[in-house]
Amino acid sequence: MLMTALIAGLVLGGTYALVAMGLTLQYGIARIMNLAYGETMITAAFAAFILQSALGLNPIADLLLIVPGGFLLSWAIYALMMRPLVTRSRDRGALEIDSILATFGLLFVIQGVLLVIFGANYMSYSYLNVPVSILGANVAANRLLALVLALAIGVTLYLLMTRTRWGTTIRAVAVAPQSAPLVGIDVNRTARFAFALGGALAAAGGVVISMYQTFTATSGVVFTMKALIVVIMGGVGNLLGALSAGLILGMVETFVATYVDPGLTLAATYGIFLALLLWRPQGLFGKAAR
Amino acid sequence: MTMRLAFGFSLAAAALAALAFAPFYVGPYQVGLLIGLAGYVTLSSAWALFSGPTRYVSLATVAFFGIGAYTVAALNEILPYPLVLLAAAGVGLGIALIVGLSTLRLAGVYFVIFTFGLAELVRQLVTWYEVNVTGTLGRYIFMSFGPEEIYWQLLALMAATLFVSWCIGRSRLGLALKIIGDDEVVAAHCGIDIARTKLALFALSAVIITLVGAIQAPRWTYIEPGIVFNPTVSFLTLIMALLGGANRLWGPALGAVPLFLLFEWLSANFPDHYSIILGLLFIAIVFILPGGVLAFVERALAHSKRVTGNAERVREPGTAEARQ
Amino acid sequence: MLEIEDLNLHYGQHLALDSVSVTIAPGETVVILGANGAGKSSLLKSVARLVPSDAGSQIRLDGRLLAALPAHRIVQEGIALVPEGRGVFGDLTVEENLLLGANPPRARTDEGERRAQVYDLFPKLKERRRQAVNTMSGGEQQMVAIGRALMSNPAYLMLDEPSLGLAPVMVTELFLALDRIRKSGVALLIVEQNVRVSLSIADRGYLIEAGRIVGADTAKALLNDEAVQRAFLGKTDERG
Amino acid sequence: MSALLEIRDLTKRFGGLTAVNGVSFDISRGETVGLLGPNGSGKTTVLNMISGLLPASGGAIHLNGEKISGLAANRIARRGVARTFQLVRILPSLSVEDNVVAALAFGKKRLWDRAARDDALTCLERVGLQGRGSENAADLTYIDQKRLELARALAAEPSLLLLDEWLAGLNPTELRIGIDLIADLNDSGMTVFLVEHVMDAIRALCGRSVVMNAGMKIADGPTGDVLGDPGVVRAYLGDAHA
Amino acid sequence: MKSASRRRLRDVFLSAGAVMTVLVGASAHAQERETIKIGYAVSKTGANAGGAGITTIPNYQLWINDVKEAGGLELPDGSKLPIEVIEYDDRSSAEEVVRAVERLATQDEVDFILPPWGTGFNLAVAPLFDRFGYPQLAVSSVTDKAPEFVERWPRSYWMLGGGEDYTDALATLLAEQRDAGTINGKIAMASVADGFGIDLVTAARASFEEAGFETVYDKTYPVGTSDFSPIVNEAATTDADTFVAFSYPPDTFALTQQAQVSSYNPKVLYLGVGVGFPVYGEDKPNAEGVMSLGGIAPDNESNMAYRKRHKELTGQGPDYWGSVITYASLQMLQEAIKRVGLDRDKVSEELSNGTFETVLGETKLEDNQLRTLWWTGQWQDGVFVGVAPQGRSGASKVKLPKAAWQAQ
Repeated sequence: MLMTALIAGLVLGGTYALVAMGLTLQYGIARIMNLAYGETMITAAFAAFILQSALGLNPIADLLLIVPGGFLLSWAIYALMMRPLVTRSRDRGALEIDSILATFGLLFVIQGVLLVIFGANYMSYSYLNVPVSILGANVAANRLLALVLALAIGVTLYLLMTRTRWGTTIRAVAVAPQSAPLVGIDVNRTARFAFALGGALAAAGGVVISMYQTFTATSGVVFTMKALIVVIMGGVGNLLGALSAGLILGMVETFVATYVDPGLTLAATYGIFLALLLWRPQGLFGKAAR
Repeated sequence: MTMRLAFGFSLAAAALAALAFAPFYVGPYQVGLLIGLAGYVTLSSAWALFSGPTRYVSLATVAFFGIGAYTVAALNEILPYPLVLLAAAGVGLGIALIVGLSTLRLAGVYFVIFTFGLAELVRQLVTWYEVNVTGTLGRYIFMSFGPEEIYWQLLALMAATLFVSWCIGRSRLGLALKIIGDDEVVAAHCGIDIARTKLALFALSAVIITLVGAIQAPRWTYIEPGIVFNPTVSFLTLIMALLGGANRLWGPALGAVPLFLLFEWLSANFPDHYSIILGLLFIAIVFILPGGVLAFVERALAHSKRVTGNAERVREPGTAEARQ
Repeated sequence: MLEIEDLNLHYGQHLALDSVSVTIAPGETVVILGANGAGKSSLLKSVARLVPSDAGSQIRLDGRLLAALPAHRIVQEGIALVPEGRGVFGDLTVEENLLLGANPPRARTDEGERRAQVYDLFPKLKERRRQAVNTMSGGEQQMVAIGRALMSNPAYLMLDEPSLGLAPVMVTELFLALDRIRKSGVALLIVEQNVRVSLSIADRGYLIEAGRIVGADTAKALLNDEAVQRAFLGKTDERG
Repeated sequence: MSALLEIRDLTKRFGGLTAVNGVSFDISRGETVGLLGPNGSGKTTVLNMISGLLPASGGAIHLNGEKISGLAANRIARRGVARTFQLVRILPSLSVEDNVVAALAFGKKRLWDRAARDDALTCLERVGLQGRGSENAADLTYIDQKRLELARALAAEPSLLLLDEWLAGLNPTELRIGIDLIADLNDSGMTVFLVEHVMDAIRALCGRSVVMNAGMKIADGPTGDVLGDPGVVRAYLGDAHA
Repeated sequence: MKSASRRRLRDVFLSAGAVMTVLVGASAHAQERETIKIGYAVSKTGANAGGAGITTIPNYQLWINDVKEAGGLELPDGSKLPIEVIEYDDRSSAEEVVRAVERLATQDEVDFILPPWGTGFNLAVAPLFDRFGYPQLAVSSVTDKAPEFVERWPRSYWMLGGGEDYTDALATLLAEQRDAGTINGKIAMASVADGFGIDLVTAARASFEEAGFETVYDKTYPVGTSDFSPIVNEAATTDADTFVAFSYPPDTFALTQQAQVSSYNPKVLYLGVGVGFPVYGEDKPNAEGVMSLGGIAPDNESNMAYRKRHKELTGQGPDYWGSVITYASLQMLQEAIKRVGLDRDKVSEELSNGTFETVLGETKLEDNQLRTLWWTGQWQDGVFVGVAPQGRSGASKVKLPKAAWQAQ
């Protein structure tokens, strides 16, 4: 039972981590608090659903189409909507408020478009819903895929961020954007790239989640909030932090559900999150330095 | 100055009286509109009471709103109505003090997310309690009074909130809040007890919000966590206050009234494209009116006055330097 | 040759720089002297394109117009700025700050060599190369900032109040290092309050007052100029 | 008469790093004392502990014989300690006058309304900001912001004034005005404790100086003697000033 | 200071002016009767949009379309009046739905108001329907208190039964299977912590106990739970042959998938809302044998024709529980208007007492409640058929134990 709970928790945490990593890039590096993040995911989920049901494409293959799509869409959103706000904001606080308000609007727009196209129905298809046995515990292959993807993306990006000049420039923008031009970094381009990369990760998360979770045009907010919690827990802009915080949350939920009461899983999530915030306001792993 | 003050007050009193008599002249739907308006003006003004000067953006509005509603649902058959309201205010106050004490260390986005998490936590705990202890989830509120009475109560609360807000703005407490909003370190070194000041305002704001929830609850007959802990309430409140300008007495009201009417108009005329239009409007507002409606109005006024004001402005620094 | 001609800069209504013209020849060291708020920092920031100058202002490097370039392109042209407050990447290590310094393409060749030069100039940085910069003292951070600027292989190095907030022993060390940099052939444009020390390593100096250049001369002449002495080298010791 | 400020074995640790290590010294009423030392030697940390911005990890601070270490900053302020900050901290969204009223309304005087405004004007006049009360504090020039910060500190009528590099960044003319201002304050009976790198100012103002290096006190005595101390020269001043 | 107080003054005028404009601009005006106005407020956005989008909105659209195609609503004199539809989005907010209904009643002065989606929202607007004299054909609300509500609001009609009805039927059905030796006497149970889940699980505890079942696992999970592996794994370790979950659609889908992954195949698998969605079971072999609330009689031709039309018009099939009842309730309204005209009191009376021919077959309310419902259904060969009450005509025979999961 313990092993089953442990593995189930890790697998669930993989989903949370996958969802949160894009947001941590967008908020930590591009400094956009993107409330429409979940809507990006849901859009990707719908795209996967359409490609799967209309064209019969395999959702894994969908990733190859949808992830670049998420990148381009987010790239355009940053260039058109966020850039003017970044330019005009005097300080981080002003940008935070502006980006909250603007992406709140964007959330409604995307949601509205999805509602018009798809209606308010529950969408569900299942893919790779086959058991895989790990150390005696059966987990769904699609959820395992989320965990593997989260680990792969998390570790790869972490290595790129810390071991390459390219990654170091991105971190430089995260920690001191005003100084970045002094070493020839185009802050706008870097931030736009980070935002777009975050969008690509959101799209990847959306596709994977659509394989096993029922979704509607309006369910994006749930993902945004979960992702926000993981991001703050892990430390803003910190990829490994998001990965660890996601896994921890998954374990907490599973253990509470198994050993305490499934009715308290979400209460436990928020309780732990709030306690952690009070104990370490900067998050488990501090700020954006890695 | 005092003349103007007296004039301002009598004008406000007249407006209040007109609003109080409105239900006799308009239909039930308009009363419903007025309830919504009074509710959101109060919510956003109460929100701005704390969050405006301190710049602590709170998303816990619905936590207190819901607590108010739930208290009424739980007690309406046990206690007389005024006591029910009093109990709601007490519960709100207690929770606000606990939360306030524990969140004083947090700032910026951490406070934002904390308060959001708090609202969800309260919702989960209420749900869990109802499911496991009382064994029911929905509760019924059958009250003997109608929407007019709800409206009058809200209107009175709204007037009280604005009056309190006006008083605080002119008081030492108001200045303390502005200083805290600018720089907490300086505030402490000026001798301000930051913790107590923030706590007092947070509690006051929370109690008002709790009362809004308590007063509005009988309108829905049936209460369940999904209905009263709807996070939209927190977001709307925040956006109305920010839109109007959270640092000014009438700012939140000026954000709440047009936005509320806009929502109403949009949902009536474009039910299918409501979200899209609303979203686009939002984005447009952020781009066209940075700093809120009131700031925009003020800037427009300042612009038209510039011609006369200029002469004065130029002289001031000159005299200062001459004396140096 | 870095030529600044007719540079105007407005902050809103306020005119911060008024037809400022300054030139620096390759390898030269020039000091800008002036009171707080006279526009010294604004001048450096305009050259670095961190603030947009008014239309019509001319900033040319070897005949190329810089005004059309965005801020991040300036360092590639060979002009590096050490801003007031240092502007280092505090959460990153010394090594990473230097790595970022060599980010512009012009700095990529000989990167290793230049790193060795920087470590030679500031041996303390080598000892602490894996330390996060914000855990270091102000003087050491200033070294990181200068080292980072040097990593970009600049022809012109601009420094904004490099001695601000440093202990006297650090100031001495700092100007010794700047003197070595000067001698290696990098042109220096320094804005300083510490007039005596800065003029001691400079070739020429400009006086700026309320956004206007009000005087220019060789460093030696300025050190002996009575008006300069009165305004900047005031003998405050009298009281003590 | 006992000392105004007594500092005993004051220690501050940040994680593994000991920023201030067992520092003790006294300041008598009416003195102007300089606190010198290389960057990172712990000077500002000492100031921060006196004003209550940072809690001490060990040791004690007494003001007028009463223990103030462990108290919150606002309580220490009300007992008559005022300060300025290394990086000037004005209240940008308030008017110049309200910046000063801030200190009057909540300090030990607790003035409000007319009385506070009158007092504020006096303080502004004292630092040369007369007639500027209605301007936005954020619009002031750097030097005027420094003045305003000082006016705010003065408004509290502190028995102990802490200045953290208040003279840094001033040009010689401004420096002279600044030094005169501090000297006047001292003449009027205020005790001043200042962290400063401007040697001319230290020499001009401070009868006594305390020097720190690497978190420890390395010298304490008449300024002239202290500046000639070989240890101080080596750690702080460098050979040029010897 | 002067300008500041003038500014304040101006603000007061501005806000007061804004209110007055709306109040005046919104005042109603009468008009000649050329149409019949039908209004409704329903959750097109927000948390309830998913449920409303399945059960309520498509059926309103279908019915409106049908009426328009028929040339309007027929009146007792045989004449037909076209309908004019006013719809609002309540944005899943109780305050909005209340105000929208007030608006429909007093502002738009519609002739009839169709109810919103959801138990809570139907209760929120019930006092208004009653106050303004509109009949309320509350479909998407499951409540045991229906008899009380009918007393309180005589024009309210409760069409989907109460929790006890469903759980009693289930308990009876399970008891028969137990007595026949198909299953053992133990039940594992989970429920969503929301009005629906709690109402049903509370009723189920009583029903199961009365029927002599032992509940070996009984847990409640919060709305929004996405991972059901702990619940399914725990239930799998019990020796219960029956797994019952009073779940919402996302949970229902997730529970099904998790059961497959965990190779948990209880002899009886009974899940909540969502099993009756076409997407759950049509062309999905793995749905075979799964049970839930609702169902249809496969031999009811008018019902099957309705399903076909629904799919053609809205692009999606109706669910097997509330949809058909929603449509039937509209047919009842239509028929009542045809019989007695637009007088709302008379229509209400007719709804209470009349017998109607609908897609459900012959339909008659008892004490303002629809009692001829399929309490339990089961997927059999790609159709979700009603299996309880057994005695009702068109009932299918329940097939237990449930088939094994098939590899996908």
